[in-house]
Amino acid sequence: AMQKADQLSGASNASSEKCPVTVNKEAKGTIRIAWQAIANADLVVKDRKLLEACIPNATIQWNQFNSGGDVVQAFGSRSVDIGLAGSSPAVKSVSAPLNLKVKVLWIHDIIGEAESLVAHNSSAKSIKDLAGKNIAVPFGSTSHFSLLSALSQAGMDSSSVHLINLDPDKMAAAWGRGEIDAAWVWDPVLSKLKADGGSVVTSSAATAKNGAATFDMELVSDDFIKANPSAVETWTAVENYAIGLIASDPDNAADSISAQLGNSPKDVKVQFKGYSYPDAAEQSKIFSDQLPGIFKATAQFLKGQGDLDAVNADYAPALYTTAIDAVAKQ
Amino acid sequence: MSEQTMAWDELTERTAMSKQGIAADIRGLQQRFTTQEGDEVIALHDINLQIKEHDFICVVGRSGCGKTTLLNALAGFEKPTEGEIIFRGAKVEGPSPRRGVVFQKPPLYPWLTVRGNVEFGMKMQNVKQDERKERAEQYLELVGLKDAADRRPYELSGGMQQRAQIARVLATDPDLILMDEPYGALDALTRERLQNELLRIWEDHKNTVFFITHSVDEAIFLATRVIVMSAHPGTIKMDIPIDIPRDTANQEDMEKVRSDPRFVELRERITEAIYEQDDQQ
Amino acid sequence: MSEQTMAWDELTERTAMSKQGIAADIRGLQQRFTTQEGDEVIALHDINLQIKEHDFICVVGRSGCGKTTLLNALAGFEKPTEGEIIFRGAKVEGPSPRRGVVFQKPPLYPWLTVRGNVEFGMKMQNVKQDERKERAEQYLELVGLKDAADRRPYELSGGMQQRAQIARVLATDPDLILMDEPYGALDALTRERLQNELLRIWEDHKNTVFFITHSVDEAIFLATRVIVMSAHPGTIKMDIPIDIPRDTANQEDMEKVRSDPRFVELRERITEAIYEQDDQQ
Amino acid sequence: MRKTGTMKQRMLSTIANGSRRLQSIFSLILLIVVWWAVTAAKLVNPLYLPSPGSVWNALVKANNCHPITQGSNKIVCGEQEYFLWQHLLASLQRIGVGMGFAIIAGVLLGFILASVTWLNRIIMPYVNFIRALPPLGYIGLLIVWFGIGDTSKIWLLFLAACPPIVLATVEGISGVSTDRVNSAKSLGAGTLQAFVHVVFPSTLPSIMSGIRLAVGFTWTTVVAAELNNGIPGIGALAYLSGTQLNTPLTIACIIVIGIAAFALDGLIVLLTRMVTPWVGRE
Amino acid sequence: MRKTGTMKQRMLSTIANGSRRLQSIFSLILLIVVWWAVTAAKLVNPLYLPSPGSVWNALVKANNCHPITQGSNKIVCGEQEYFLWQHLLASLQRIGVGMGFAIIAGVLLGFILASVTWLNRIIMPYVNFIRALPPLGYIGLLIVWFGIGDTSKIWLLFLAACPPIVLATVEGISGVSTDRVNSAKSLGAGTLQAFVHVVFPSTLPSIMSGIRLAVGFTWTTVVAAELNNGIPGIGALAYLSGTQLNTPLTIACIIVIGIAAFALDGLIVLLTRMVTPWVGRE
Ligand SMILES: Nc1ncnc2c1ncn2[C@@H]1O[C@H](COP(=O)(O)OP(=O)(O)OP(=O)(O)O)[C@@H](O)[C@H]1O
Ligand SMILES: Nc1ncnc2c1ncn2[C@@H]1O[C@H](COP(=O)(O)OP(=O)(O)OP(=O)(O)O)[C@@H](O)[C@H]1O
Ligand SMILES: [Mg+2]
Ligand SMILES: [Mg+2]
Repeated sequence: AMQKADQLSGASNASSEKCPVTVNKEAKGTIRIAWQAIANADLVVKDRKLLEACIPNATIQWNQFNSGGDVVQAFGSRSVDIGLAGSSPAVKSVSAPLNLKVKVLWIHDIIGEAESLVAHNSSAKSIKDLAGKNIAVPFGSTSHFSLLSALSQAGMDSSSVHLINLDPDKMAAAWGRGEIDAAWVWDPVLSKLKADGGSVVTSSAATAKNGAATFDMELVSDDFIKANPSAVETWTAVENYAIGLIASDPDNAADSISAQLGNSPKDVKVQFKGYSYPDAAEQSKIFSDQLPGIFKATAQFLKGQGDLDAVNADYAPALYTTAIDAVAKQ
Repeated sequence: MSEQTMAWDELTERTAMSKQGIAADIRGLQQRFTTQEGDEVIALHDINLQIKEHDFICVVGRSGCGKTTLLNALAGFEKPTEGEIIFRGAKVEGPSPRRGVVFQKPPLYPWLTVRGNVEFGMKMQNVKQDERKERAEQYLELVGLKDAADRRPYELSGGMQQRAQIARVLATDPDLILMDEPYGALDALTRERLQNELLRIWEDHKNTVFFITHSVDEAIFLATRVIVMSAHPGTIKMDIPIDIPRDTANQEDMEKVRSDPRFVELRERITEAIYEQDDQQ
Repeated sequence: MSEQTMAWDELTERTAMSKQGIAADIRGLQQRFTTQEGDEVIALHDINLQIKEHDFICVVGRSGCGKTTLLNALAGFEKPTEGEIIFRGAKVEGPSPRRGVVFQKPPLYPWLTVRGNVEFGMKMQNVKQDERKERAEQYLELVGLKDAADRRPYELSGGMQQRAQIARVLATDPDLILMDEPYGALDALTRERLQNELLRIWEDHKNTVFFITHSVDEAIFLATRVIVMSAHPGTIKMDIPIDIPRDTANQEDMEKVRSDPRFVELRERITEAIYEQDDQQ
Repeated sequence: MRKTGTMKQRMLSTIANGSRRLQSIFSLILLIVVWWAVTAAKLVNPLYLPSPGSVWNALVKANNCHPITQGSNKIVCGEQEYFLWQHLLASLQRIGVGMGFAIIAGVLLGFILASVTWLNRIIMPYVNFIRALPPLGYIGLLIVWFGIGDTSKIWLLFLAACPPIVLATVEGISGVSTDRVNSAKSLGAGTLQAFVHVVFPSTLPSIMSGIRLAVGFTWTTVVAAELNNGIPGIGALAYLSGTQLNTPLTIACIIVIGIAAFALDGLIVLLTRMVTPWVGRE
Repeated sequence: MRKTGTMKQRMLSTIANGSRRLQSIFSLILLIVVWWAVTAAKLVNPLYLPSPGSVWNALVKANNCHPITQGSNKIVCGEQEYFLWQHLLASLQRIGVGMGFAIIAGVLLGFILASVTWLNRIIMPYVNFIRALPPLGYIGLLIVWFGIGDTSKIWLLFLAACPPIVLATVEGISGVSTDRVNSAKSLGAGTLQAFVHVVFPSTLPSIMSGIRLAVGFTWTTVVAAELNNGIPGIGALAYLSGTQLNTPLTIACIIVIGIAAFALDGLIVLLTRMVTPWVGRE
């Protein structure tokens, strides 16, 4: 493998980080992690090489992915052990027809204002005002799910607006040319559109309130849980520590995340506001009280879209709570 | 210098040349090639030759002595390394329809039929369709390809391809006809017939002919002037006028000419000139 | 049928043939082509010919009468439409190194030098490097290409390419040498030299030669047997043994032979046979 | 004797033709059997390689109307609001337009670059540059300039198809025998006439093979072109169904793309043989 | 007289060479000036077309270590943890391996398909099929079969590069003059020898042009190949920076890809001229 740039140039400054939780000397072998470029604590862990410090006898392999769909596919090909995916791909992966042997391990963030619907015309006060208009959204994303949910909550139908499948980075151009009237999207494009005369109509926070919450979550394969239960727990502890950092030391956390994303720490701090980052104690409650229901609702919604074959009777078995509960107690 | 940009003295020179009836003037021509190995081959060295209007020049010489190279220079296919060629008062700078060329290897166009190939030159020169058809028919008959007129070139034998090429060039009636071993791949009778036709055309149309051949007999039969070239480097070794009277219409006359003592003498002199260098190779 | 799968009666036939010293037996050969226009051309019709060991056959005939087609069939390049050819007791089914071919258009390999081309056949036949080098040198000298040995084929004149091809084929010493107008593009002296060399090789190595030419004189000089072909469709019109004694070493003897009454008579008969069809074309 | 010979030949050629067709069909059947066996033996997770049956079902479903889920009275037609054949047609149109412009521009540019040396030196580097650019890398710029409508998609397909045609044309021209051109000029052809009547037909085989490659190229680019706002479009459908992990539909799309491309290619080969019958016979 | 002639020629050719180089440089400068003028006049939003200056800065930044913000003591090196040249190197390695296999397999397969007619009829349809498949459509399948490591990426590049080489080889072989082959066989070459010594060199120009096209093709495929887990890799960097709206870096990546591809292409052209010096001279 290629030497990283900081090692090459001798500027390496992260390897000195000490493990903030109990060091796990037991876990060995290779841990293959799928990550995505989203502003949350996972990037702090990656940037500060916390896992490398806390599980010193294992090789940590960070694999970057572009969408939850790709991550789910990687799980299927047994190419990764732990990976980040949005809530809708997560639900899909544990429902028919896929029925993957994975469990939901962790919530990285609850999507709030971070994913919002912005419209060109400031007179659009609710999604109803956008009837018949062009709305851009990346198909298959959590934003897509939120948009469809918002439409149905407003008593509309996907055919009452004109949905356009667009990658976020293409939206700014289409926006500038007046080809789209609105877009449901996240940062950095969301800020660009807002700065470019867009006004927020609604957001994932609002749809969540009405029962269609979206998350970024971590999936873990059953095989890995069976083989390395201690590593799973250490992973959870490390993520919990990092989530704590976002609250306690946002400047440093933002530095780490921006180093990974390649943007500025200032932008990252803006993005923090759009998400909520529950810690292990909070998650322990969410997992047991809310998630099974949210998953079922999500699954029912997806089935109505023709994206799923069947809704599971109960989604609790798809959740792995052992690690969260253990960390929450510490 | 092209015909458009002629200076005054060149114009006078041109008038002088046409007064003397000079069709082409080769001046200090040298042609060099660099081989892939990096060696330099001097294919032609210091060639000076004046071709008069209505000359019938036959060029003979050992294989590889530079005949084709000289013809290419006259045709305007290859820029001389040194020296120049003046044709009808203007420097030769490229091919021209006034100088028709029969190539050593016939470059027929496979996307046209034999008839299409023969008509090609006339079409390029905007000959009316009726006339074109008629003349094509006439020349196809002349070279004995009437039956094969609708075939493609790659469906012809080697000799038939050569004849098709000859018909294509003659049909455009060029002022200067340059021919590179045109009759080498033909049987004696076809050859004789085409020789006679060429002479007839030459007499009727008053063209000038530059004809490369390996047959000294053919050269003496046809030419008003025979040029003998020698190799290493290619130079003109002998330039000899031919003044044997002949009657092309009469076949038997040919045989008589053969035994004419002047013919025999010419033949001997030319052959000797060609092969003087023999020990060298 | 290949040599491996011979039935008993064929084997006996083969023995019988070699006893009679028959090298190649052409039986009821017909060759048809369909042109692009859809016409059918019968290039050869019902050819029957027995070539004896150590024959030197010269084939003459009008351009387009099917000489090359017959040679291609003998070489094994083209499957007969009908009939078959037996060479040394086995049916001809494809090319073989025992039948060397000099093509009408020299297919030299541009990625090899002239020397490389001459060595090519020997290399294919696993001749040792030393011997290969020596023989290549010898044949290059023979055809007068020693100076041009390190050039590429496309740096040669037309005649030089033809000579390179001849050297390449002769250097492999094939049993049957098939030559398609090999000397057509050569000057008289080179031609004479190569004719003599060919005769010398033929006498020394006892090869069989099948030689297409347009020169009746050349045919009579070289051949032990002259075949005259006629066209539409291509058939054998005349098959005439040549029994004029000749001494190839002696140049002047050639001239004497020319005036031999037997030579003159043969020449007349063959020429007449070739051109009987003339009015048709 | 001759007649029986011809009859025998005709029979033989019929048999040969038949056996040729049989071979192709056999190879196809073999593939499907292997595919079926692999899936039936559950060697691969159906998420990644669904059975031929489910791909067939996806294909049928994508060309028909059906209730969105069993028993539901909400009827959807095709996939993403269009039938599969409509998706295919939309992509074919884009490819057709892009190729059309690419052929015209590519051949013209090729001729110009082959004849004007200094222009060649200036423009050829850019052609080679464009030839290597990943569509995913510059589709964004095209969208900025031409919007998210069909224009940017056609531009992308055009830019993918043009360079191979330019290259093939230039290469073809550089391979034209000088004797041929010289001969035409000596016969009275001007530069333009020599181009039209000699250089062009001599270059035609090369141009046709360039076009053939370019068409294949546009097919591979069609997904990238239709990634954004590409519905209807078979490339967009293939990608979207992939992101939705609807593998049977993805594979059905890929097969449809493959078959359409294969048919188009056959057409081009046929056309090539018709317009350049002399190739391989000289 | 001859000496001065040579000197004059040498001088002329030096001038001509110089002016040739000047033309290329001039064309490059012209492009940059136009680009600069367009951005300086603010005709285009810098989000879509950044100025040459900012692209240059992105290029420099991507090859150096720098504090994450001015004054911060957190140092980041390169982009996505690797210098730009490392990204380029990683992609070059993948392309190199993929092309290497593609050349070997493509030429071999081409030779086999050209000589075994029935195999041709069975396999050629699949080659044409693969030739048209969009990488984005089947990269998922490759990941399933070969994992997310380099193997699936190299497979994708291989599958993109192989078909043009196969086609070029088959086409080249069908264009070999039968006289050449017949002549070799009459000189004693067996089928294999005729292949090695005559058919292969005759086909070489065609194979080389196939390789040239294939390399260009792999460059266009590199982003698709590196879309997932492609870091380090210049294609992945180009895509990632695009999703982060870091347009200067995207354009820097594209330019680097273009230049690398251009240089590689020049190398192949040079090599072609070296191994087939006879082309265009016969
Ligand atoms: N591929 C082909 N398609 C159609 N006709 C052909 C083909 N090849 C040869 N022929 C025809 O077959 C006849 C015999 O051709 P062949 O080349 O054998 O003549 P040849 O005696 O060698 O003539 P030459 O002395 O001119 O070389 C000619 O009429 C020719 O047009
Ligand atoms: N492109 C080239 N590169 C190097 N040498 C060349 C090239 N073209 C011709 N020559 C050389 O120039 C000399 C003259 O060639 P040319 O073709 O003029 O001979 P020729 O008299 O026509 O011979 P032939 O009667 O055999 O056709 C030859 O020695 C040949 O090898
Ligand atoms: Mg010559
Ligand atoms: Mg012949």
